[in-house]
Amino acid sequence: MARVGVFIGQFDSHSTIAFDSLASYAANLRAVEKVRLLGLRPKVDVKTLAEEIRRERLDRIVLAGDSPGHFKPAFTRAMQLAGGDPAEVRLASFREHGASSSEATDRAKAILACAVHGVPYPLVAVPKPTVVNPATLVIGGGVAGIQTALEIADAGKKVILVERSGTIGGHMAMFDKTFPTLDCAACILTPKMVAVAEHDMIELLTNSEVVGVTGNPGAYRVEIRRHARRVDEAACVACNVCTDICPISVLSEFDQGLTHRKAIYIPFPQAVPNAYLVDPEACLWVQSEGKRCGACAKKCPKECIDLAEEDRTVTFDVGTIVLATGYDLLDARKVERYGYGKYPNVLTALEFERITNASGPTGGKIVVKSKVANRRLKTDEWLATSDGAAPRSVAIIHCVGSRDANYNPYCSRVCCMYSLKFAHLVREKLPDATCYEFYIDMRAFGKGYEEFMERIKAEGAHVVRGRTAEVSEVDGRLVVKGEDIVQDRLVQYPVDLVILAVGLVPSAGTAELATLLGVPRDQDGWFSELNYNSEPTYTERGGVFVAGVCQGPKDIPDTVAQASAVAAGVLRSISSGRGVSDLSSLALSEIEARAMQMAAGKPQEATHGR
Amino acid sequence: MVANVTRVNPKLIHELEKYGAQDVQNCYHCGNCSAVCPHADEYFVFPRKSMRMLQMGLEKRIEASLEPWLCYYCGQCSTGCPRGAEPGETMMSLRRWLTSRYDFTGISRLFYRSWKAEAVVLVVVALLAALGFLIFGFSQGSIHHYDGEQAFLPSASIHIFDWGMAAVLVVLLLINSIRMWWFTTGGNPRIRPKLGTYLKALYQLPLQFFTQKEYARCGERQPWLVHLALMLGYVSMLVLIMFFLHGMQAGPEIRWRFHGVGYLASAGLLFGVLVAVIGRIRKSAPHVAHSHESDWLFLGMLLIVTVTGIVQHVLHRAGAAMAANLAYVVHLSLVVPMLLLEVPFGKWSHMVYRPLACYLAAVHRETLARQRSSAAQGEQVTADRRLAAA
Amino acid sequence: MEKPRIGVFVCNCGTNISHIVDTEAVRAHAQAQPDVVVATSYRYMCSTPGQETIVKAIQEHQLNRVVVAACSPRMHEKTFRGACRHGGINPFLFEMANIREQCSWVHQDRLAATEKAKSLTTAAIHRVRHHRPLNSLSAEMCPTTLVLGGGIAGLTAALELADSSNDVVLVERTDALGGNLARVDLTAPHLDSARDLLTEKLTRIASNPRVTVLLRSELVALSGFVGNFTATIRGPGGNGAGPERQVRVGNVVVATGYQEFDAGRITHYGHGKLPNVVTSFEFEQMLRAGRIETRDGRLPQYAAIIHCVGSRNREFHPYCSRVCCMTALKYAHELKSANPACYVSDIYIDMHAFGKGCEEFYKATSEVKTLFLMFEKNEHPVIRRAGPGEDCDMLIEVNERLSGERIEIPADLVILMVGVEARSDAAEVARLVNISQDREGWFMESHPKLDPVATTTDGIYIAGTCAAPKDIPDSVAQARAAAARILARISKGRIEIDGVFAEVDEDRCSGCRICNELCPYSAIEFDEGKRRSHVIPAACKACGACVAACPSGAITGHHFTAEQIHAQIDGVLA
Amino acid sequence: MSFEPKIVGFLCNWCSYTGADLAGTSRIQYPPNINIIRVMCSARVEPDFVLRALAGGADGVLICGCHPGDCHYSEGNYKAMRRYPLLKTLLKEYGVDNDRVRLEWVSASEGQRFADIVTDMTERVRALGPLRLKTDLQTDRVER
Repeated sequence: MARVGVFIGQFDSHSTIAFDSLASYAANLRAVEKVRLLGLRPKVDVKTLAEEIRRERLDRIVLAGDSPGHFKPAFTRAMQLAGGDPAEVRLASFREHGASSSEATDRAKAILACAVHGVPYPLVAVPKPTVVNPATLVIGGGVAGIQTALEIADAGKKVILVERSGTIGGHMAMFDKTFPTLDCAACILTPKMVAVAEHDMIELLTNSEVVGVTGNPGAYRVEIRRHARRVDEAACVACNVCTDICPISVLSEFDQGLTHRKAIYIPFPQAVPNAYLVDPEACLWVQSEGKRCGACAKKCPKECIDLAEEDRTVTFDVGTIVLATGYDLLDARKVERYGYGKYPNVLTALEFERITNASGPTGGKIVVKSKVANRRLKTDEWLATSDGAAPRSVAIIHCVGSRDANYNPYCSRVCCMYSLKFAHLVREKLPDATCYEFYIDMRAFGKGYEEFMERIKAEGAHVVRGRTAEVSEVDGRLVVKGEDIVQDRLVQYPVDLVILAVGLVPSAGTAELATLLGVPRDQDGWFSELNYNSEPTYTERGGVFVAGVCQGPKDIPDTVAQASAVAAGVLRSISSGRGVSDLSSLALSEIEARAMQMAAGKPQEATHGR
Repeated sequence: MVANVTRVNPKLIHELEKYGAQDVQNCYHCGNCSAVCPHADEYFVFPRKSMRMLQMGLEKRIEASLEPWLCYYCGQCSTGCPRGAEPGETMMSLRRWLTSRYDFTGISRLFYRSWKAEAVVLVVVALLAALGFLIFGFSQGSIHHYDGEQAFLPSASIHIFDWGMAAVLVVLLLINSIRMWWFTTGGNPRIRPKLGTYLKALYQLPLQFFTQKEYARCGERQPWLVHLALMLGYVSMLVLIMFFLHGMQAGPEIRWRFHGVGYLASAGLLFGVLVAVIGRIRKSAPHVAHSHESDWLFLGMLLIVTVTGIVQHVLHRAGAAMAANLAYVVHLSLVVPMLLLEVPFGKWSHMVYRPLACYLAAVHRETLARQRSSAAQGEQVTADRRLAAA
Repeated sequence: MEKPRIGVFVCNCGTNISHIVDTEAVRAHAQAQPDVVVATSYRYMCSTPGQETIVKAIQEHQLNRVVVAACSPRMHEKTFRGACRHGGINPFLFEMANIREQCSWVHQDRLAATEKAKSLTTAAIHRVRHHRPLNSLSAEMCPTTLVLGGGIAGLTAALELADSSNDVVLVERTDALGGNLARVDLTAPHLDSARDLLTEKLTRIASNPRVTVLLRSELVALSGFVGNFTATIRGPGGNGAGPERQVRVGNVVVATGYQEFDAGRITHYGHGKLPNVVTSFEFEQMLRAGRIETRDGRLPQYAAIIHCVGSRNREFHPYCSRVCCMTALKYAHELKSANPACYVSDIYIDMHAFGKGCEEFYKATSEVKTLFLMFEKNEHPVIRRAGPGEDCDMLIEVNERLSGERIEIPADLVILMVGVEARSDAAEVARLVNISQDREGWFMESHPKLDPVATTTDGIYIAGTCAAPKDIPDSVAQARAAAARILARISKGRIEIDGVFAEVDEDRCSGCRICNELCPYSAIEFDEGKRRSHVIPAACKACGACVAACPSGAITGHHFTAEQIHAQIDGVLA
Repeated sequence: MSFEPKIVGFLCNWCSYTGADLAGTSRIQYPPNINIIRVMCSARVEPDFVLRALAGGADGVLICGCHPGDCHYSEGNYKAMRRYPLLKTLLKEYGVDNDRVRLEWVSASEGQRFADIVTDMTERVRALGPLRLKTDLQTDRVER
């Protein structure tokens, strides 16, 4: 039997793992000759360590910790110096396998035991198969949810697709073009949306939210609150009569508040389902409890408006749940220095998407906002109108709230490319306009992205390597200020329009959903995948998958690939029932026993994984 | 043009850690700090560039730079830094490092790298000074007399001692200042100022010294006022002691002509020191959030010196001659190491380097403007010639 | 034949078409054409109400032909064929006029664009008169999948399929599974064990009776069509002439991976000449052996990592290799871990730390005082031996962008982050399975956004780095996505074959066999008895090469008949 | 009014038609004189199509396929390439100028190239003036 030395080190200073109790656990494992706690970010002296290995005649080292790989090279080196086999330095990474806090001590022990026996943990820790209800719940109707739903439904399995807003399509439906091919987002998305609406195996619930989840992996019961649409989805022919007559205008969410919609409205012309809905917050009838207005219901030629409709709760039994809840933009007001909310012509990326979108409020004309008096509210509003003035110069600011210790430490992954796309659109639609692009690192990593960047530069956008420090207003014009690092000088450019490439944050409600489902989230709030490398679509909770941006920022191709990958997992668990139990359902003793058997070379019954 | 190749020195950043630059490696060069800095202009783009020089270990470049002295640590750069790289603190550390570079004796380097060494030297010098003053006092006067012929430490003698010490300090500072000039300007191949430029900008020296006007350009006025109070208090006290010591030490009655100014100066000093100490304890603003050991030593010394000075003065007025004498000895034995060590080697040297840097910066600006315009003209001429040739 | 009753539907596409093309004039023009019963225009023909308009018109006017003048048929032909089916007519009795991509978006003269749109619509009307109803056929779907390549993508795809109880044939060219991942010690950004990851997959592959692993084997031929491919696989044997076996498979996952850029091509990096200049994979080998040292066994005091070797460069590859930045940061960490006294310089262009946890990893690498130095794209650092008086072996000279200085970086060990490139045999694989490559040699997906795993050839899927550089999680996701697509198809048991294929009129066929040789898919068989050729519909891809070449005019290319194209020509010129 | 030539384009579905679509999605402008007919492969273009177009009033014909080696059907474009010189010889007999019929390779990513080719061809054919094919060809067409 191998003589094993266990070394336990800590990488993350905030880690709450109970290292001491793990050390005493390790000491009691068979074959373990030596256990040493290294402490936080240890600086290992290789020679001393080699001496220790030789002295203790260790022929396997298990390096355990939250992220023990960070210390591994020193141990490999020491093993080599001591004359041992460098390949016998094994890692027991608690973080990798989901034991990230003191509550997961049993999991950490299991990980440690597997490493001591020299067997990969995921090979051992496979929950027992269960019977899986073939119906699947997909939460979120953006491109990720749509793709997953279609893939599963195309295989002939039932899908319930729940979307919070009045239409599916998500953020992608708001975009004008998509990088780097510049094909129009709607052109490639709308056929899929239509396919969802028409699919026999998909039950589409818009204007709905998941409010309760009970049951176990493979047999969940979900409660869904169907917010009253107040319009019969099936009967409505989107004739527009109700909207024409509705007296109430409010700012349109779909158009990012750049224009108005009515209290009874359709988010956008290609919305799916193609039916109107009532905004109860704005509707006079609803607000006055039926005392006022009600004109739409009276005028509707199909008589399909029921303003008194109430929310309902429906229940479904499903086997698996797919989280595809996407993202929100970080509230740009928080990044005070850029004056969003203070200067009307400082826009978020989504606002610009709507302005430049042919089906947006300006018909695709790039304009600065105009001040419009709202007679009802007796205030002035800044709206984008097609008769607005064209900007003479535009600044695009990357990394707004991203890669920043004061906001989001992470990179939002998509902003560089969409910012380049914006520069292209500005230069194309306004050839005389100057366009400045402020960036830190240009992350053009995908297929065809680098080439796209070169093209945009050649088109004449001024690319400034440096972050904009602030946006101010001087004599009625916006001024952006920054350091042009490559040119080695401070720059101040007067511009008419500033576009903020605002970073992505988990969509509102992510935390609640995580609690409801028992799915852990990472320090940035995104849903945690089961394993960074090998299980990017599974979660800690059996039968719950993640697709798209809700797991972490990603662009459309990566989202679609991941969404399809989720479908594979769902289909496989339906057909085999494997891997849908909770990982935590496995007892430590069970894992220990299996690991020992495997180490002894005894064949296992199936080694199906998740 | 063939650019000079400079070798990077990855060791310098480790060295600077001892001077307080703990976070500079985090900088990923977004340029935010330079753009928010109220002092950065078209000729001096910092702190980002200075941080870069430090990361790369371009010692000569840093030695030749005035930028650290143009920073007054308002802390806007650090507040907005996305990576927690603490540009303000880095500039502060660079000032410490530069101080040690200007100092030809190496003492400054020793002190900044080891606060223990500094403390030991401070204590030793203080003890020696105390011993000297006591021996001197007992040898020629009486501990029971503060004033008059039998005075323990007669002001005339102390005055001579003061001047002697002043001479030493002036010599040290002068040498260091000349070194500073040489590093940044005289020996800097990138800058070739004309004599006229030097003369024209000369007014900057007294202006900056007495008003600390550059500091006022930092967004908030409070730190500048505190700093000014401290500085003016200190300078007033220096003037009083150097030129009017007999008036200051006369007594026990209060002579408002001298003491009035002295009280104001003491109040300024005390106010400045207390605000600084409380700020550093509370870490209430970016510029006081990080304290190098030398900062505590410096403030501690200043506080004790101020307090003992006040105590000595009060005891003297109260007629407690012996107590006043003892307080005076304590006071002097602290003043000596403070002046001897802090003025040429420590933070007080800023008193000289700052105005000098402002002056040299003015010289640089004018010279750079001249050099740039002639370079531009040169390019124009070459371009014209090329055109003509074509 | 019944008299054509044609409905024409003109789309405004919001304003995409109508801002240049007077869609009302086009509609009126169409209305005036013979056989046109109804002509309407609408904002978005592709939207649900738009499609309903078509369905209703078919029913109300008893239409038997439909023309939609809208975007490219590549975009919405399928959508509108669906609408026709809903309306109750054969989906092939439909034609599309492309008045957006090939008209309103490329012209600015309103009058001329409108005239052109009229012509295109007229041509479609002319053509659609000659359309015939076509019906799709169905064929068996073989549940076995062929996976080419035993790297992480191939392994993942194979396991995903096999775990759902489907047979998989996994073909690997080398003598071991694992691919490039097997050469890696730890993975970025969390420094997890690549070995454990691989061991897990390999154990599961080995214990799964559904997976047949063929090592030292390669695909030499693939015939047939989706659901019914026959793959010829050559096994190990002397001089590449091993025994061949044939396997029936329904689908193919191509996961052939990448090869590393040859660092020797950049001469001023001195790889192969300077002993302590190593590539990333060579360094990985050093890490695995626990020997991070110079060739002569010293610990390096200065280490330097150079990014983008062969990537993002106009001389070599214009694209970003996507994985090297994070790997470089990993190396910086590992160098510091093995020897904290080592000074590490990281020489990069842009730091691509975009993945989950990657920016944080970048910061953590900064915190251990890695010196990051930025150089200009298309410039190269130059490595030379240091003089005898220096405390280092080599000096790297580069124009540093963040300082504007020309600098020298001391180095005892230089790691070149070699980029990834399409394998030299990618063209051969592409030819065998009949898929396309892009300019850089990567396999092309059928749609980069909405279908990143399928190819233009039905039944052939791509996964992992053979499609473009990507990291492990992205490769795994893509491999699973390919598996999902296949699982969905297998689960149905049979496949539908489009009605568009060629057909030989045996009465006119002279048996000359010209077409037999011409067909790239071997879809034309010759009946020796009858001395006539005939087409296998499921294998036919409808290219029409045989149709054009047949000297007796005996072959009809359904949906692209001479009659239909003639009518279309006459239509555009009318 | 100045002469506006009529050009008929036969574009293969996989590369050139997609390339022409890309010119559209990229909003690259070119003259409206071309009308595009989609074929699955350039190999599908029978000489008869070209003759019919010219006889029917077209002043030029453009055939576009995938670049050699890129054919979706492996080597359809080579077949087109081989057929093209024969067609040219025939057209010469009819007195059709060389510039009026062109075979070009346009890939799916070459929107700009497609636009350039159309622009160039339109200019050249405009310079050549209207094409009037002999009446015997007309009769020939009617007979078929």
